[in-house]
Parts: sequence; structure tokens; C-alpha cells
Amino acid sequence: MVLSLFLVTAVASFTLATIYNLTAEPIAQAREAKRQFAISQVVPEFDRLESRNFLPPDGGDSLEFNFAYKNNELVGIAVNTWTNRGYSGRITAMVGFNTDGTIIDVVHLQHAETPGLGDKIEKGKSDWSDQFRGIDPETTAIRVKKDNGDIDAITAATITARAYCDAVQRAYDTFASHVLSQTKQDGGPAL
Amino acid sequence: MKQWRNFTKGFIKDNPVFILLLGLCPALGVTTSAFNGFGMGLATTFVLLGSNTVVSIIKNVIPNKVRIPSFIVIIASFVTIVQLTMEAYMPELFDALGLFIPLIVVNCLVMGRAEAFGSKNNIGSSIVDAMGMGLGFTLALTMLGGVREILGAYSIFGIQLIPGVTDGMLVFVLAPGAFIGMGYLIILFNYLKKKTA
Amino acid sequence: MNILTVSGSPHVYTEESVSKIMYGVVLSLIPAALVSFYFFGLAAIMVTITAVASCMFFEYIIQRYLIKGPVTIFDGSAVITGVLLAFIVPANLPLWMVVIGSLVSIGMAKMTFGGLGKNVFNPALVGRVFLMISFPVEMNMYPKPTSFSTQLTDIVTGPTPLAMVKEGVAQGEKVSDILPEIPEYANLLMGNMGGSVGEISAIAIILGGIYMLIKKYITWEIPAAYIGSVFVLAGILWLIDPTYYVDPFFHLITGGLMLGAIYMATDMVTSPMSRWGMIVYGIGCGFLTIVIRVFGAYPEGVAFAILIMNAFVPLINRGFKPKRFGEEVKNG
Amino acid sequence: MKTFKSGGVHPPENKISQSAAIEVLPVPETVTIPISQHLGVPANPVVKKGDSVKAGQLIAKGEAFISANVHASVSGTVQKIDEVADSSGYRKKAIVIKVEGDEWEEGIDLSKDLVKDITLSPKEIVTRINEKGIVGMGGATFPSHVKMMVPEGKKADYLIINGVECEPYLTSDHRLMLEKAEEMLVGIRIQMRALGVEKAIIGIENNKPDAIEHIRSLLSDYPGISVEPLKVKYPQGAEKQLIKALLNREVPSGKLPIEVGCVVHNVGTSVAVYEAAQKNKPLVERVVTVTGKGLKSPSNFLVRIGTPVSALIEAAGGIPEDTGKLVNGGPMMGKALTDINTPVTKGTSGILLFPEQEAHRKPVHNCIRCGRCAGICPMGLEPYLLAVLAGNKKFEDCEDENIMDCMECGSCLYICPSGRPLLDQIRTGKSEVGKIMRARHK
Amino acid sequence: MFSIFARITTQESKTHDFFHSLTKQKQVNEITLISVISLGSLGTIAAIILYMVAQKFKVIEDPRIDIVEEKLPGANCGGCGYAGCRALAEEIVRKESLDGINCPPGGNEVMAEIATALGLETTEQEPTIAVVRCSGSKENAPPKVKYEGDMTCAFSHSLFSGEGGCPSGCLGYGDCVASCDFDAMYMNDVTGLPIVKENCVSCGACVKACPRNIIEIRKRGKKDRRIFVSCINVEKGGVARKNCKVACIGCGKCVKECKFDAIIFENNLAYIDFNKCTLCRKCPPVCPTNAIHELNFPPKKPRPENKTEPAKAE
Amino acid sequence: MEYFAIVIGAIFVNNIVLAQFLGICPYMGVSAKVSTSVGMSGAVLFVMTLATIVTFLIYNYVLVPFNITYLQTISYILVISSLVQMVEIILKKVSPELYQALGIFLPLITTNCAIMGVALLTVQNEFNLMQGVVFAISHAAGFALAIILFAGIREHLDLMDLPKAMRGAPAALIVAGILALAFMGFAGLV
Ligand SMILES: Cc1cc2nc3c(=O)[nH]c(=O)nc-3n(C[C@H](O)[C@H](O)[C@H](O)COP(=O)(O)O)c2cc1C
Ligand SMILES: Cc1cc2nc3c(=O)[nH]c(=O)nc-3n(C[C@H](O)[C@H](O)[C@H](O)COP(=O)(O)O)c2cc1C
Ligand SMILES: Cc1cc2nc3c(=O)[nH]c(=O)nc-3n(C[C@H](O)[C@H](O)[C@H](O)COP(=O)(O)O)c2cc1C
Ligand SMILES: Cc1cc2nc3c(=O)[nH]c(=O)nc-3n(C[C@H](O)[C@H](O)[C@H](O)CO)c2cc1C
Ligand code: SF4
Ligand code: SF4
Ligand code: SF4
Ligand code: SF4
Ligand code: FES
Repeated sequence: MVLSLFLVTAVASFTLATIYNLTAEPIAQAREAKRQFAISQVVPEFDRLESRNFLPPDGGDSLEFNFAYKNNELVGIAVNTWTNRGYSGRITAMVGFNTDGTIIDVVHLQHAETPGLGDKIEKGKSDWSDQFRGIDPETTAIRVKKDNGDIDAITAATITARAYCDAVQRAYDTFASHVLSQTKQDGGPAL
Repeated sequence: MKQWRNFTKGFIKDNPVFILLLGLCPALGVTTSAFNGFGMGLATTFVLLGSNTVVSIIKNVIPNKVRIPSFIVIIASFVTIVQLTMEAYMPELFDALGLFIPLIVVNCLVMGRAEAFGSKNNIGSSIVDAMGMGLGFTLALTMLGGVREILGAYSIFGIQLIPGVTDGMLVFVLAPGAFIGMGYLIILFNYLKKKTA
Repeated sequence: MNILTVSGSPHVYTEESVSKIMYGVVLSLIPAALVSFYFFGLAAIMVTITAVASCMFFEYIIQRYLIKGPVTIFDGSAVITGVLLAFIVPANLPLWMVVIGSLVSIGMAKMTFGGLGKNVFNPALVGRVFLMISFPVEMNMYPKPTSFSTQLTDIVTGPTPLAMVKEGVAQGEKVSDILPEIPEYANLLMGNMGGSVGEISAIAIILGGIYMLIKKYITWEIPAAYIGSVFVLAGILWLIDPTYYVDPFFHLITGGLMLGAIYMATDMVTSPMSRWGMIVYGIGCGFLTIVIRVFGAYPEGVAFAILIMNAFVPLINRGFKPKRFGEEVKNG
Repeated sequence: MKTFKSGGVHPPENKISQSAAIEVLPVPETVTIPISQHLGVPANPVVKKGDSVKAGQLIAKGEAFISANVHASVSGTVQKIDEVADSSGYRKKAIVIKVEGDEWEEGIDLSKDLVKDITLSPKEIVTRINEKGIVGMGGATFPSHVKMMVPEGKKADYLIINGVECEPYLTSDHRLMLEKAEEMLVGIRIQMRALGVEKAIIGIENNKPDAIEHIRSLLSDYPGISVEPLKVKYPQGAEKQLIKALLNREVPSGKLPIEVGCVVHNVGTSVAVYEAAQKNKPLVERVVTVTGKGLKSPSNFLVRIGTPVSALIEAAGGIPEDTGKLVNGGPMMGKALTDINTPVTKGTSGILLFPEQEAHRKPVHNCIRCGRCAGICPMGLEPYLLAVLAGNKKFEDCEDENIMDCMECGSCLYICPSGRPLLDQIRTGKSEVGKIMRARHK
Repeated sequence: MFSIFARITTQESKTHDFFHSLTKQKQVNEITLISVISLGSLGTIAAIILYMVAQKFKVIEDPRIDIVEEKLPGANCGGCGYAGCRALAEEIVRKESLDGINCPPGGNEVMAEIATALGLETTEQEPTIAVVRCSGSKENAPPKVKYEGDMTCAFSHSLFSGEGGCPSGCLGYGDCVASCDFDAMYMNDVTGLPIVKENCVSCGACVKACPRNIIEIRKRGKKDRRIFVSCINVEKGGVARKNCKVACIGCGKCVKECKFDAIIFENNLAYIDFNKCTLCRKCPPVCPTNAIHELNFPPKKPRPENKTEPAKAE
Repeated sequence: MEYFAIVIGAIFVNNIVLAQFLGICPYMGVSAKVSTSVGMSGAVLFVMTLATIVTFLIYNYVLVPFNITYLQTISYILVISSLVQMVEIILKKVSPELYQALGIFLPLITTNCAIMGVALLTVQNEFNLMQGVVFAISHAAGFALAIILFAGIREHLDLMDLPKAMRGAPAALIVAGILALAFMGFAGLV
């Protein structure tokens, strides 16, 4: 009895291990493709990526900075940022910066906001997030208008909009403290 | 003929979701759109098919005492296969179905069929049964997903029905809509069952 | 001599009947309706008429063609459901949404269970919550009260007092800074505030409530327990920190509390039977209302609170029985 | 003013015959005397067809413990002993006597003189009551001698006399208290002696102020007896509610009044006890109210048992054209008659005629769960629940919900705005639960 | 199989990688090894634990429970209304019958297997059917009073003798119809009497439901032919006749007519014993009130429909 | 405060049945009577807590160290099912009363999404053991709340004669739907 159960589990696990090995790479590829796709949406065309992690100034998990190079020239920085102030849990997003600190574009990565309400942050669902394109966080307040900012909220989903602003702001703050400051000191683009 | 009836009974007469009320969790949980329902249905069908077949092959070799654990292992293996392949080749759908993929393993439908049918019948009938039930399940999930998508987002399989209008009646995308849609579809299927009987 | 009738005792019956009670309640709603017609104008009238007509229409269709039973649309209960549904949506809600709300109220919340008296949840509230979740945008735009206007579209909208307080507090503003933007209490009491069609005037609703109490359509337990517990809980919070918690009177006279406590929580079909049951139910409603208003995402919690307590009613009815005669030996 | 606390209703009183003095109804041509006019085992006939009998003669003997003797109410010949339809239309055994003259058994004192001195011992009183076939005249027709025998280990300290007459329309007890007050008071003294109690309270609702006044004026001669006016509320006449109202004692569920030291008798019973003990007269006649809104002259008659109801109605002016319902008893507890020729029995306190438009139940709607029935149930039950449980055949649940506590007062059916047949369903439930309980005891 | 998935997402190119990856990786063996060892030992441990626990804590139970449980799907879905398959098995063994038990995933096949396993099949019995023994239709026994209140036979019966006056007659409020779970009865609107359809399974629910004991389970008879006295009134002939034109008046003619001693006469009422009755059709014509009914016979001189008419005594 | 958020979130805001659709089978199947639903809730509480602890240990001390997290599903289901059966057998012997009250529901739970789901969610949320236990208990409480309320309503509806087409599952689902609507009011509490 014990033997047969052992055999069953052994066969099963052998099969699974095989499948796992077969799929491990495609899975990794799929993940990588997804990441690259997200990055490519917020920075101009690139041929090389370099990633480093920086801690945001207000603490919390570190953000992944993807420096995108084309012909060895830095064309943009895609920052993988997050916020915990979403309506239901964490929202992650990719924010692309020009080297001067203006935002190229923003795209969401993952969220659990209510379909039909909070999911308007998704590019495919609404053009709400297009507002972030090209703004300079130095001069434009990344806050919803209700909070005296410059961003239009999503109707009936202010919480989500607010959270998204928070994520973008976090990306910028980290960017500012780790990258911009350095650029300013060195008088040229970092790295 | 008998095989044909075996195959089609899962569509209406013994529809696993609407008539037998099996596997309600995924039926409610993933059917925010017709496509998600369809994908979940196919994934479940695959597991059903695989486990039913394997169970009917090895039914005579397995001692009775460890029958159930063995079945569980077999089913779980197929679920893991689905999980891994889906993650590799259909990452979007994998994200949308989320938790409910590993939960196929505890879907009463799968376990019940393996036990009730796979362990007692030959391979041929087992496959037919699994296909029938699985497609019935897929049909049900696609229908529920379709209804919820149409009412909740005015679209079907992602195609907008009213250009420019993206917000439907949100409840149908949310939890209450799942229950309510299911409730009324059960009425419809009971009616259809009576009609076709 | 006629053919004799034979029936079990008793052989005399009260004059009271279902339709008398129902139309009595409709009558008592008139002051609140007048106030809302005054402040929200033609729009309010249109919403009310649409809701009543479509509730009766759907009840007729369902009874006639789906259930194939007796048609009882004139017993007044569908009228009340219609009026109350209209009273708890914004006056500028598109009329087709009102029709959907009526369909949900009557078709889903009432007729699914067989019609009058068999439903578990308050139909009008199910309709409202359904609309609220389905159409959050439209259900969140409340017209500003004006004196009678015939305008139907492009009405100026603004947040309700409760929403203003909630939004403000969420931003870290102090209650004392927010309140000045809101009309003073006497004005609120009369109904001069943003809100759903019929909920605005506490005075008119209390008037109707007194009429219903006198006519014995409702008993005092539920409104008293509900309003009382809201007052006490809001009061406790206020005493703890008056900068961020608004004072209890504000909670009583804004939002749908009065309408809810007097007309919706008291719907006999969906409320407990025994006195103590009613009191527990009322306190439960009050507690949930405050929890949702103060800590939840929604500025207003009356509808949800009552619906949730509706679900508790069968359990309350089991737990709180009337005192039986001779249950315990008592010799005076 | 006293009353019982929880529940109760107040239907329109309609006591239209209250000022009509008791008239003696002439003896009819034949009388039909059922052998079962009381609660318990039917009596066994001791006469046969063709026998000639005198008024007051024993014609059927109650042999079981809970049973009662039946006497001829007229003199004449026994025409037949046969199954005769009773008020419900079912056939029960009855003795039909063709009336010849009006001859009474020897030893019965027919004079109107008041005999005040009580000579019988307690034991003799009980025997006399048993012999003379006295049953409760308040409606339940429970054999009175059984109630007089206080069970071992129990002790009565109050005799309660039920002069409440809480039923609308009925006035027979009211007239009796006005016209036979002294007889009643002597009867009460006799009952007190039999029970060995010192105190008796007569409970009377204050819609009969003249009766209260009248009896109070006579009380000085009858020590230990007091009168208590009560607020009008139905069903104050029900014995448990009456005890609660008068003494604030609550008879435990499923128990008898003696549990709290009380015995309850009706005023009519007291008069009958007086006649049995002091005049040796068996229970062969009673006061019956004949009333109804369409009736020409609503009256109170002294009627021989066995007289057909039609004779009473005839004497009250004949049956009105639009009569839709005939009721034996009060409007709240009485039984509808299927046939106008049913005989008057020991329990017939009134005959009530309803015009056609008042003869019908209200149209039935769904229960709107208004809770009124539960609010007014004097027994603290939940009639809507009992009814729906019984309707769904959930009899075990009925039992758990104490359906057997229901005394069938009818308040719930009266009050229901939806016209639910509450008491009908509860009765079905009670009879089924009764079956279940009996089966369990076996 | 995979290609199905692949096609949906139009990622066909990936299938190529799939085969490609088969051939590489040295880590593969390691992971496989770990997997097999750990999962294998997990499974083994699970099996051993279960086995030991089962041995140690064996509770003596009816072995048939195991047999039945074996037949059941083991889905533990609760669809049968019991707490899992074992609970259902226990219930079946306890009740020793399959009445009202259904296992949705298993279906009829499983039920049949269990029946075989437990030897529960009902031994073939002569088929029976419910018969309504009253013809007091609105025409034959016209109402004399009007009843109002709870429209059930049970209460009406407890209240009075019925609108028609016959204390044994059908009250017509259909308690029997309501009690039938097989949709085998309905009320005839014209006569106000219940009618049993041929799909009756003689479960006896209606017999219990009728407060007047009007319904009887009788043999179906050859070709569904039945003869019975459609009356149970025991009152004297005259009394019974006064309320109902088609009552059995206890004249005894049928008793004399019957050659097989099949008719029992008691309390003014004839009763045909279906075990003795040979369906010879001699008695129906002699009944002066046409109280004896014959069902499903080919028409004879007086057509069966005539039976509602009072026959002239020949 | 963190625990408070877990508790409120699990019971009210993200109620396992009404918002997350886990354990619908027992929710529909064992809710005909209040008494059975109480028993079921007890059993779920017990198994859910136990299963979460055991799977937590398996995951963190076997699967992660050996880098075989892809075996999560299969190992969880094995562990949970043998655990439940073990508990059942022991309970039957040791305490027949407790077995009568809870045990009979145990097999029903073996293959139940709620248990598996919570075990998987514990990992997904990266809880530590203590948080996982609180999470499991709160979800069980949420399950209990939903099913007991629902059973009360069903007992009530049992007595109303609903339209024929509605009886049984349809009415139950619509009640569940309205209940879910009502529970949306708790949105934003945490
Ligand atoms: C079921 C449900 C889902 C919700 N989803 C979201 C959401 O995804 N994002 C959000 O910001 N608010 C959400 N809300 C909260 C309300 O819409 C809330 O009123 C709104 O966020 C704040 O109001 P405002 O945007 O109109 O100022 C949700 C509420 C409910 C009941
Ligand atoms: C079986 C039975 C036994 C009774 N025994 C007694 C008794 O011993 N003493 C007594 O005072 N009353 C006894 N009663 C009478 C009741 O207390 C009551 O007076 C009678 O049933 C009529 O009351 P009602 O008209 O309020 O229903 C008995 C009644 C029943 C049915
Ligand atoms: C609902 C109800 C109402 C009653 N009303 C009266 C009443 O008005 N007068 C009365 O004498 N008895 C009434 N009775 C009967 C009493 O309960 C009790 O049986 C009677 O007073 C006992 O006295 P008796 O045995 O001498 O009749 C009523 C009983 C019930 C159940
Ligand atoms: C005092 C009172 C309050 C009522 N409140 C409501 C209500 O809030 N919502 C509603 O739909 N119907 C209400 N009704 C009408 C009726 O009871 C309701 O339609 C039933 O719930 C339908 O079964 C009320 C009726 C009365 C007498
Ligand atoms: S009849 Fe029974 S249930 Fe109804 S009020 Fe009277 S005691 Fe209560
Ligand atoms: S009085 Fe009538 S409507 Fe009211 S709860 Fe009782 S039975 Fe229902
Ligand atoms: S209840 Fe049973 S015996 Fe009666 S008709 Fe229906 S199936 Fe036949
Ligand atoms: S046969 Fe019996 S149960 Fe059926 S309707 Fe007639 S009296 Fe009622
Ligand atoms: S599918 Fe979730 S419990 Fe059955």
C-alpha cells in the first residue's frame, strides 16, 4: 500500500519535475517579456537595459530603476514603483523619466482595483493616465485636484487616482534623490 | 448512441454547474468576462480529461486503501501541468484566473468524476464522459462570463457592443453580480432541462 | 334565507387591511414629498412618478406572466416601494436608471421570493444599493437644492453634507473648518441640503413618522433604537475627539438616517417581530450606520446597515421571542 | 383598573341585548338531547325508545371520571335514540323526546324562593353536582364536580367567579348577574364550602356597571365574596387571563389553575350549583342570548336543553332575510351552525345571527409579517409562525413553539390585516401535535 | 493539448522553445531528484500516518457502510444534502432504503449499484395504484353551506361535515394533491374531486393526507382495469342518499350478484376485496345508485361515463 | 493594528464567501439548517487553522529551501487531505460527541476551496506564521458569519412558498447576491 502510494507520487513528481524544467525557461521568458514590454512603453526605443535598486526616501521597499540605453546613450529611466494606498491593496506601476526629470509616460503593472472603477488607471481602459505624459513633477503637483493638485481624479474612484499619484510621486522622489541629485552634482547624466 | 448521450448530457441535462451545482467557486470567481470563463473551462476540461483517463488506466493497480490519495496526486499533477504551461504560454490569462487555477484541484467536479466514472469505466467512456462534462462546464462558465460581461461592461469577448461606452452595470462585474447572474441562469437551465426532457 | 357560511371562529375581524395600511403609509409620505418637490423641482416629481409607475408595471408583468398568480398591484406595497426607491436616489438620476432600480427592487428583491411579505431584504434598498454599485458616478451626483425649478438637466450638483465632512476629514481638515461650508442645522432640518429626493427634510419625515405611530402602522422600538444608538455612538466618538468626529446631531439630521429609521428599517416584512428583537435590530442598524459612515469608504451607511440587519432578522426572530404566558411561574 | 398585562384585543362590543330581561321560552314540541354535551366521555343512555320520562329525570348516565349525567328537560315519550347531526353537521347519538305536558320529577323544588341556608357537607355538594349533571356554563362545559375535587397535594385559596363575559354580543351572564344575583351568591358560598376556601372574587368587566353595583349591594350577606371591576379586554374571560388580571398569578404553561391555588367557575355555573344543591334541580335549562344586528328583538331566553335553535330565533322575531351566518356562542369562540334545527345544549350561551355582508372572512393576502398577531396573543405565542409551520406540516417545530399553549381565543385571526386563517391552521397543528404527543406517551 | 492553449494566445512560436528546452539543462536532474524524493516521501509519510491512525483508532462500524461508500463518487460535495459521502453511506445503511436519496454526481447508475450491493431491490410486487373512493361531485352532492377559511381538507374536516353534508365525502380542497410528490394527482375543476393519473407510484402519501380516508391503494388490475365501490359513507341509506345521489345506500344487491364472495358488506356499506374480485363486471349494473365504478374497461351497454347519473333500478 | 486590519478585512470586507467566492459548495450545501451550519463553521475553523499552520511549515521549510515551490499545489492537497482524515479518525475515537458536532463535516472539507484557498493566500500575502493563523481564523469567522446568516434566511424561506422556479438554488443564490451587495457597504473599512 505504502509502496504503491510512493510509486504514484514518485511518478507524478517525476512528470511534474520534467514539465517544470520544460516550462521554467518559457516562464522566465514570459516574465522578462512582460517587464521589457512595460519598460518599452514608458521610455523610447533602447537596446540595452541596466537595473539597479534604490530605496525611496520615505522608506519602504526599494524601487527597481531600469536605465535604458540606445547606442550607449541613456535615453530614459523606467522606474518600477508602488503604492499601498490603493482601494484594494498594492498598485505597481512603471514610470518613465527623461534624464531631466520630466515624465515620459506611466503604465500600470499590477493592481486589484475594482473593475469598472479603479481599473481606469489601465491604459487600455481609459486615457486617464495620459495626463502624466510629459509633465515635470517640479512644476506640476502630482496630486488630485481635490487635494489641491493638478491631476484630474477618476470619477467615483478618487482613492485609486490618489494612490496612483502617490506611486508616481514616490518614483519621482526616489529618482530625484538618487539620480537627479547625482546628475546635478556631476554636471552630467549619471552612469 | 449511448456514448453520444454520455457526451451531451453535461451540456444541459446534467450540466455540472447549473444543474448539479458542482464547482461553483470557479464558476462564480473567474467569470468576470466570457473569455476568462472560457479559459477556466478549458483548463478544467484538460484536468478532467487527464485525470479521468489516467485513473481509468491505473484503477486496477491501485490498492483500495490509498485510492483517494492517489487520485488526489494524479489530479494535482494535472493541475500543476496546467498551471505551469499557462504561466509560460498564456501569462495574461494566468494572471486573470489567479488563485482559481491551483484550486481546480479541489473542484468537486474533477474529483467526483474521477471517482464516479473514471474508476469504474474503461478508457473510452471515461474520455467521453470527461469531455462531455468538461465542455458542459466550459459552456456554463462561458455563458455566465458572457452574461456578466454583457451587462457589466457592455462587451462580449472583449468586443464593445456600444462604441464608446465602457461602463456597464458594475455590479455584474463584482461579486453580487456573479451570484445573481448564476441564480437566473440556473432558472433558465432548469427550464431548458424540462423542455428537452 | 341565504346559503349559510361556515367557518372556524372567530367570526368578527378588524377593519384594518393590508391596502389600508399601505396607503396610510403613502399618505404619511406626502410632507416629505412636498419638501423634495419644492427643493428639487420637477426632476424630483419625474423620478417619483417613474419609480412608482415602473414598480407597479413590473409587479403586474411578473405576477401576470411569470408567476401566473393573482395580481395585487393595487395593494399599495408596490407604490410604497416605488416612492421610497425614488426618495433614496438623487433627483437628477437618469430616468432609465430609475426604471432599472425598480426592476431590481420588484423583480429581484420582492418577486423572486413570491411577492409581498415573503422577501427577506427591503426591496427599495436593494434597488438603491444595486444602482449605487452599478452606476457610482450618477448615484454620486446630488443636485443642490433650489426653490422650485422645472429644470431637468444640467442641474447644479454638489456633495451632500455627509460627503463633505467625510472628504474633508479624510484630507485631515478639522470638522470645525468644514462645518461653515454647510448650511446651519435649522436649514438642514427643513431639508435645505444636497441629498436624495426624499431624505432631505428630517422635520417632514418625523411628521410622517408621528402619523404612522398614531395609526399604529409602525411601533416606536425600531426608530427609537436606531436613532438612539446612532446618537449615542456618534456622541461617544465626538466626545473622544471633536476635531475629527462631527457632533451627533449632525448625524441625525443629515443623510438618509431619518428616512431609513422611520420608513425603511420599520418595514414590517423585513424587520423582527418581537419587541426586544426590534430593539436589537435597531441598535444593530445604528451601529453599522456609524461604522460605515465614519470608517468606511461610503459617506452614507444607512442603506447598507439596514440591508445587513435584514439578513440578521431570521436569526433575531429565533433568538428573541415574545414572553410566553406561564413560561415561568409567577405568583403575585 | 385591573386587567391582564400582555396581549388582548378589543372588538366592538355590540351588546345589543343587554337590557332585554330574561324571558322563559315555551316548551317546544320535541327536544333533541345529545348524550355528549360536555367535555369528556359521552354519557350512556338509561332509557329506551318508547319510555315515558319526566322533566329532570336522568336519561343518560356519565360513568367515566370526566363525564356528566344528562337529564330530560321535558316530560314526554322517548321517540328515538339515534344519530343526529350536531352543530358541526356530524352525527352524534341523541335522545329525542316528544313533549307531553310539563311534569317534573319528584323532589325538585320549582318555587322561586331563595334558600340561603347551606345544609350539605362539602362531600355531599360534590356528589350533588355530579348527580345533577352540572357542567361549566362558561363555554367549555367541563364537568363541574371534577373541578371541585382538588387533587392531592394541591390547595385552593381563591374561588374565582367568571362574570367577565368578554365576548361581544353575548349578555346571558350579564342578565343572570342582574336577575339571579342572590342565587348566584348562594351558589358561590356553596362552592366555597365544597372547596374549603375563604375567599371568592367575582370578576366583572366594567361595561356592566349595573351588575357590579347590584352585586356589591348584596355582598354584606355573603362573607368572603368580593367584586372586582375589570377593564374591558378580550379574552379576559379565559381563566388563565382572569387569574392574571385579578391576582397577578400566572398559571404555568400546560398546568391547571389549581397550580396557583385557584378554581374558576362561571356565574351560570354558580346559579346551576345553587339550584342543584338547594333545590335538587338538575341542569335542564339555561339562559341563551339570541342576538344579531338584523334581528327584530334581540333577547335573552331561559331555554330547555334540546330546544331547536329555530324556535329561539322565531321567538326573537324570526330569521332576517339576509342572514349569512349562524353562530352558536359568541363571535370570537362560537361555532358556525350548518343547520338551523340544531338543539340548544348545556354549553349554548348565545345564538348569533350575522347579516350576509358580515358573514364572510376577509380576502386572504400574504402575511405581511406585521407582528400584530404576535403582539396581541394573550399566551405570548407567535401565531404567524405556528400557522405557517402547521401549514407546512412541521408539527415537531409547532410543538417546540408551544402550539399547545394556544387556547384558541381567536384574537390573532381577528387582528390580522391580511386575513390569514391563522387559528384554522393552528387548530390543525394542535390536533396533529396532540396525536404525536399521545403516540409518544403510549 | 498544448497546441490548443498555444493557439488561443497566438504564441505558436513558443512551442518551439518548448522542444528546444527538452535537450538542455543539467540542473534538470537535480530538481527532478529533489522533487521525486521530497514529494515521494511526503506521499509515503501521508500514507503511513493514515494507515497507522486508521489501525490505532479503528472504530467498529457496520461494514456495509464501507461497501456503500465505495460505490459513491467520494466527491464529498454535499449535493445529496448529507455531510459528505460517508455520511450519506451511513444514512443509507441505517435506513436500509434509498427513498428520497440522490447523489447528483453519481446519478442513477450509482444508486442502482448500491441497491444491488445491499440487496435492496424491492421484490417484484403486483403493481398497485391509488383509488379515490368518492363521487360526491358538486352535482351529485350539491353544497348546502359555504365554507370559508383555511382551504385544506384537514381543517375543514375537523370543523364540520363539509359543504355537501356527507360526513365521509370528499371535501375537495386537495390535501391529497398537495401531498403527491410525483405529480400524479390533480383536482378536476368541474367535479371538485381529485383524479389519480396512471403515473402514480402508490407511495401512499395521499392516503395519509386525506383526513377522510377516501383514498385507498388497490391493485392496478390487468390492463389497468379496476372495479371498486366509490363511496365510504356508512350512514343509513336514506340519510346518505339525501346528501349525495351516488352514495352506496347499503342495499346489498351487489353482494348477492357477486359469485366470488368478493364483496364485503358492513355498516351499510359494500366493499370490494381486490384480491378476490375477478373483474367479471357483474356488479356495476346492479347498483341502484351507480356507486360501483369500473375503470378502463371497453365500453359496454351503459357507457362508463353514465355512472354519474342515478341509474333506474332495473 | 495590523492584526485588526487582517481580521476586519477577512470577515467583512473581503468575506471569503461573499467577496472571494471560496467554499461556495458547503455554503450552498450545508446551509439548510442553522444548527448544521454552526457545526460546519466549527469544523472549518478547526481545519482552516490547522491546515494553514501545516502548509505554512511545509512551504517555508520544505518547498522554499529545496526550490520546488512549483509543487505547492500537490503537496498542499496531500497534506491537507491526510491531515483532515487523521483528525477525523482521531476525533471519532477520542470524542464521539465532538465528532457528532464537527467531525461529520470534516470529509466535506477535505476537498474544499476555502481551506486550500486560504492556505495559498497566506503564502501570497507573505504573512508570517502568526499572521497566517489570525488570517485563517478570521476567514473561518467570515465563513461562519456568511453561512449562519444564510442558513437563517433559508430556514425562513423554507416556510414561504416561493414561486416554483425559484425554489432551491436560484433563491439561495439571489439571497447570496443581495447579501454580497449589502456587504459591499463594508468597503473601505480597512
Ligand atoms: C464595490 C466597491 C468598489 C470600489 N472600488 C473603488 C476603486 O476601485 N477605486 C476607488 O478609488 N474607489 C472605489 N470605491 C469607493 C467609492 O467609489 C468611493 O466613494 C470613491 O472612491 C470616493 O468617492 P469620489 O471618487 O466620488 O470622491 C469602491 C466602492 C465600492 C463599494
Ligand atoms: C383533562 C382535564 C382535567 C382537568 N382537571 C381539572 C381539575 O382537576 N381541577 C380543575 O379545577 N379543573 C380541571 N380542568 C378544567 C380546566 O381547568 C378548565 O376549567 C376547563 O378545561 C375549561 O376551561 P376553559 O373554558 O377556560 O377552557 C380539567 C380539564 C381537563 C381538560
Ligand atoms: C378565550 C376564552 C374566553 C372565555 N371567555 C369567557 C367568558 O367571557 N366568560 C366565562 O364565563 N367564561 C369564559 N371562558 C371560559 C373560562 O376560561 C373558563 O372555562 C370558565 O370561566 C370556567 O368556568 P365554568 O367551568 O364554570 O364554565 C373563556 C375561555 C376562553 C378560552
Ligand atoms: C411602515 C412601512 C414601511 C415600509 N417600508 C418599505 C421600504 O422601506 N421599502 C419597500 O420596498 N417597501 C416598504 N414598505 C412596503 C412593503 O412592506 C414592502 O413593499 C414589502 O417589503 C414587500 O414585500 C413599507 C410598508 C410599511 C407599512
Ligand atoms: S388563538 Fe391561540 S395563537 Fe391566536 S391569539 Fe389566541 S392563544 Fe394566541
Ligand atoms: S397579523 Fe397577519 S399579517 Fe400580521 S404577522 Fe400576523 S399573520 Fe402576518
Ligand atoms: S401521493 Fe403517491 S399514491 Fe397518491 S397519487 Fe401520488 S404517487 Fe400515487
Ligand atoms: S380525497 Fe380527501 S384529501 Fe383529497 S380532496 Fe378529497 S377530502 Fe381532500
Ligand atoms: S468548488 Fe469551491 S467549495 Fe466546491
